[in-house]
Amino acid sequence: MEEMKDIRQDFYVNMGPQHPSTHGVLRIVLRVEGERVISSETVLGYAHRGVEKMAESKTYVQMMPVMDRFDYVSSMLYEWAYVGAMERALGITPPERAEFIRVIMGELNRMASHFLWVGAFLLDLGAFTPFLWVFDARERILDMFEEVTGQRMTNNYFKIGGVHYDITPEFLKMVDDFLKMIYERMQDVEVLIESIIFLERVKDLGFITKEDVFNYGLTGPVARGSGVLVDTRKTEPYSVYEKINFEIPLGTKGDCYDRYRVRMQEILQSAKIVEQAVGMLPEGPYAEKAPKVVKLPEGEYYFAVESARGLLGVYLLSDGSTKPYRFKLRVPSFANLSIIDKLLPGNKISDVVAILGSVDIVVPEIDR
Amino acid sequence: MVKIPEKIDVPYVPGVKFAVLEDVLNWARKNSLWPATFGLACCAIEMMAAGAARFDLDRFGAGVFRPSPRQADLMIVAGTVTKKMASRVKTLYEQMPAPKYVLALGACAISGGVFCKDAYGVVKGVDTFLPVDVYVPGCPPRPEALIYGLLELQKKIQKGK
Amino acid sequence: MEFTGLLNTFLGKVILSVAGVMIVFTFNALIAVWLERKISGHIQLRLGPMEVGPHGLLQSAADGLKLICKEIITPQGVDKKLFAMAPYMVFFPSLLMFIVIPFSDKLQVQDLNIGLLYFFSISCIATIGIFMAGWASNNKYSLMGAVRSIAQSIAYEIPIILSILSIVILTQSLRLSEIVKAQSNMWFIVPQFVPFIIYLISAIAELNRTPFDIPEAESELVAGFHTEYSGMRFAIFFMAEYTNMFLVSAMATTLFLGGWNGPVLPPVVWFFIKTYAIVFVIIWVRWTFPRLRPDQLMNFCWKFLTPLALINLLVTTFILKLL
Amino acid sequence: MGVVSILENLNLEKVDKEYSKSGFCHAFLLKDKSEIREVAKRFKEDGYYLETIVGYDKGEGVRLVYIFNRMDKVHRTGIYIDVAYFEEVDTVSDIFSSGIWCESEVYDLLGNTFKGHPSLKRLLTPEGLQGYPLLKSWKEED
Repeated sequence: MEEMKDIRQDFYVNMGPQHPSTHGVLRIVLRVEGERVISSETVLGYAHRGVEKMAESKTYVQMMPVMDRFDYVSSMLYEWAYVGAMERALGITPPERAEFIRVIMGELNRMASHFLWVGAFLLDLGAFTPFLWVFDARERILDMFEEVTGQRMTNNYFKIGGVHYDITPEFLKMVDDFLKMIYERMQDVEVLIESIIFLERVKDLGFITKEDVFNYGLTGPVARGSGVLVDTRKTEPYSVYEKINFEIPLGTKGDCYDRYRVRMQEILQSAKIVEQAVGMLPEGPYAEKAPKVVKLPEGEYYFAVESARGLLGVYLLSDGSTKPYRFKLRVPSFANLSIIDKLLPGNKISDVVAILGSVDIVVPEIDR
Repeated sequence: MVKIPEKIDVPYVPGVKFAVLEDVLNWARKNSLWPATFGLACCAIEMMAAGAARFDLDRFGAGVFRPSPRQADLMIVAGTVTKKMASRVKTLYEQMPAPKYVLALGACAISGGVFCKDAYGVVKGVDTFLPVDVYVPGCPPRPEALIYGLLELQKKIQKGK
Repeated sequence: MEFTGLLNTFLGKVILSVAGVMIVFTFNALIAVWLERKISGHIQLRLGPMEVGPHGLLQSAADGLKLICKEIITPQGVDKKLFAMAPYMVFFPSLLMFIVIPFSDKLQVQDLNIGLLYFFSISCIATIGIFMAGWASNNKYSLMGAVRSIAQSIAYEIPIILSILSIVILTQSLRLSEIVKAQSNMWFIVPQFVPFIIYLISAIAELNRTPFDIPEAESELVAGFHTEYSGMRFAIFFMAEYTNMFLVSAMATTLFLGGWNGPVLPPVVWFFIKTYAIVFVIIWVRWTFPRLRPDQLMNFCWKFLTPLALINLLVTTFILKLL
Repeated sequence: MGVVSILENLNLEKVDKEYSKSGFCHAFLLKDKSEIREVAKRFKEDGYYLETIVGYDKGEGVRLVYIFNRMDKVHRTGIYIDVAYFEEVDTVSDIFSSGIWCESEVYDLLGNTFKGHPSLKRLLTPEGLQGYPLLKSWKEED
């Protein structure tokens, strides 16, 4: 009897470019058997704007506002990387006060990004209320940004040699109120989030081993969730991070719950950093005299910063003119997402959503 | 032959609102615009902020974000429409049932925004392939701007688009 | 006078009861939707509908009217007859269930002697409607939503029946008015608290509401079994869900909270107060918990709820034998 | 320093880089392109990870910059290799899995194919885009 051909067709499910829980326009084609995922293939490019080609026909200063539009949730950290690369090339060191202002703004931006992540993560698991509770805390941070930089999200606040405007006393008062409020607000949010259903849905899911971290070049909370201590603020201290003491929260098992716990503790760590930075804020100028026409001397310049998602590097190659010869971004989400095709097979469809949420990606940052 | 007057002038009686059926239907359409969750880039975060606690879209009945385009009647194009995504946006628009409206949120949706000059992957404005009703400028526009755009759309619907 | 004569003729009773059911049904559809959006708003630190009427009262009217005049799309590759019939298959059972609900001692459409059995057997038909919707709309997400809803509804039928069985043992009858009369001095929630909890949990599961809303899980299956439905067809699914919510809490009041027994106020008012208290609890649960995974949901039902209901049944009969 | 000891008896030409000026601790120009896999293996054994691959059009060919780095302390090392346009390069994706997407991106934007790459495809650019955008000769046609 000739061998029965396997007539079962493969059932492809398209978590398509428009899907409530892909955090933007990412498409994952899942080969599915019933509820279980057999294999998955990620399709990128739906938010590809071709900015690296655009950068080659724009001057250094014209590219400044575009830097906020990659990872719009932690936009000031992107500005920091770009400005840091140019300051390294021109040999300009910003004054002490500007450095502390940058640390305050960067850490507030990291908290805002983690707030948005926690809300979106719970939204993927089906709970709507934590999203709005956490967004309320994020709105307070956006008010502070608006107070100083004039813009809520894409603030274009850093410049070569410092920052555009000085911190106002009103801003410092807002920061103090926020820091007083944030600690018990995090307790409320945790009590609301950590219900038994959440723990069941998130524990022992999407394991990332230490070996994977090195193999896939993962950085940020995704790597720290597996216990690998990688944080550009410690390994490659830039600006005034040596003067501030803070620890790096580490996970143990590397499952979705550890990544969640790492990010929640990072919010409290960033609050501690902001507290110390506001305490140590010196008087003095907030910006260095920067050249009108920015011409980087010939050569390669690279500056890495710890963005909310991992190591963010800006690579500038200049041929001495006012326009970069080559501009490249080393994006943390690009590396962090590459492990998805290894994590997803074997899980159920509702787990796919949880794992993708725990890896915390921003799609326009990946597609550039 | 009785000459039918051009415009039926309805005597104003306080308290009693003469509602031609169309007005009632427009009032209903205006007050329950269900947006499709359709975030592309930065403006999606401001749309979420508009739907969140502080600038609540639900006050105007527009807070029910329907995931499937079949049940939505307002498409807020929030973010950069890239060439690879343009065909998908068009299919989504076609999947929405009639009386549907499009609100172009942000400079990228209106004219390609920051990327309009040299970025090869960006479609310069969503109105090149979609009929847009309301343009909300800004990069990203504030949640209040989105709500103002929504109110303008409601006025437009009330007048009968 | 011929007016009262008309009342006790058969035709008069039919017309009156149909009118009564229609009034309660539309009143509930408007109020429950408004209630859900306002309660979810206030739970989430925001206001909910405010602009449409005073405090958004006309909001659900606007939604309903808009949905009526939206274009009804029948996608191309769809099984036309099933696709059109599915929403009505889900909607009519909830209307039929109104017959046995004892709003007060006099206000009951038909006091069947097998009222309880009738109620729960009719409530299973909705699941067939959901499966028809999922299968007919030729869409991967809908199919998965439909398959999940079948598994969930069948699983949660068992604990719901077992939990009300202990009530039937106490009252020795399936007639709802007798069950309510038996609770005049002590509500059944006191001796039967565990079945009340089991009933509430499996009722939420029957309604496909969070934390058991895996058939139309927004974040996974786009919109589950009603992804392809638009306009009035989707509105019928929407109304069926809120009517079922009212009916399930009405049955909970009748069985556990002593129906229309209450000290001062007229019985009907007591009935509605208790029902909408349980509706509030169901809405409250929806906006606090995340969603369960399908296999966890099944384990929870088969390995925890059903054994617990059986044990309770055993304990009740044992105590009854002792007394 | 560890790096120099790892890469001995490979014909590399050291490019002097000063960290505070350029962000690179070390940089080497690899003359023999086929040795890139050997370099990647040695870096992998010593606990480095492949941060990224930068490719740019040098005018008469394409230069690929493989950036390796450590996770505990910064040791950013750039390995340059010069290849002709559309030339085939040995892949490192079976050594560093992060290479799979980095190399697909280089292929997508610059046109260089990679021998032994599991799934070489155009990653980011829209379907039907002719040519390779990051080459200087490429012009946006519409």
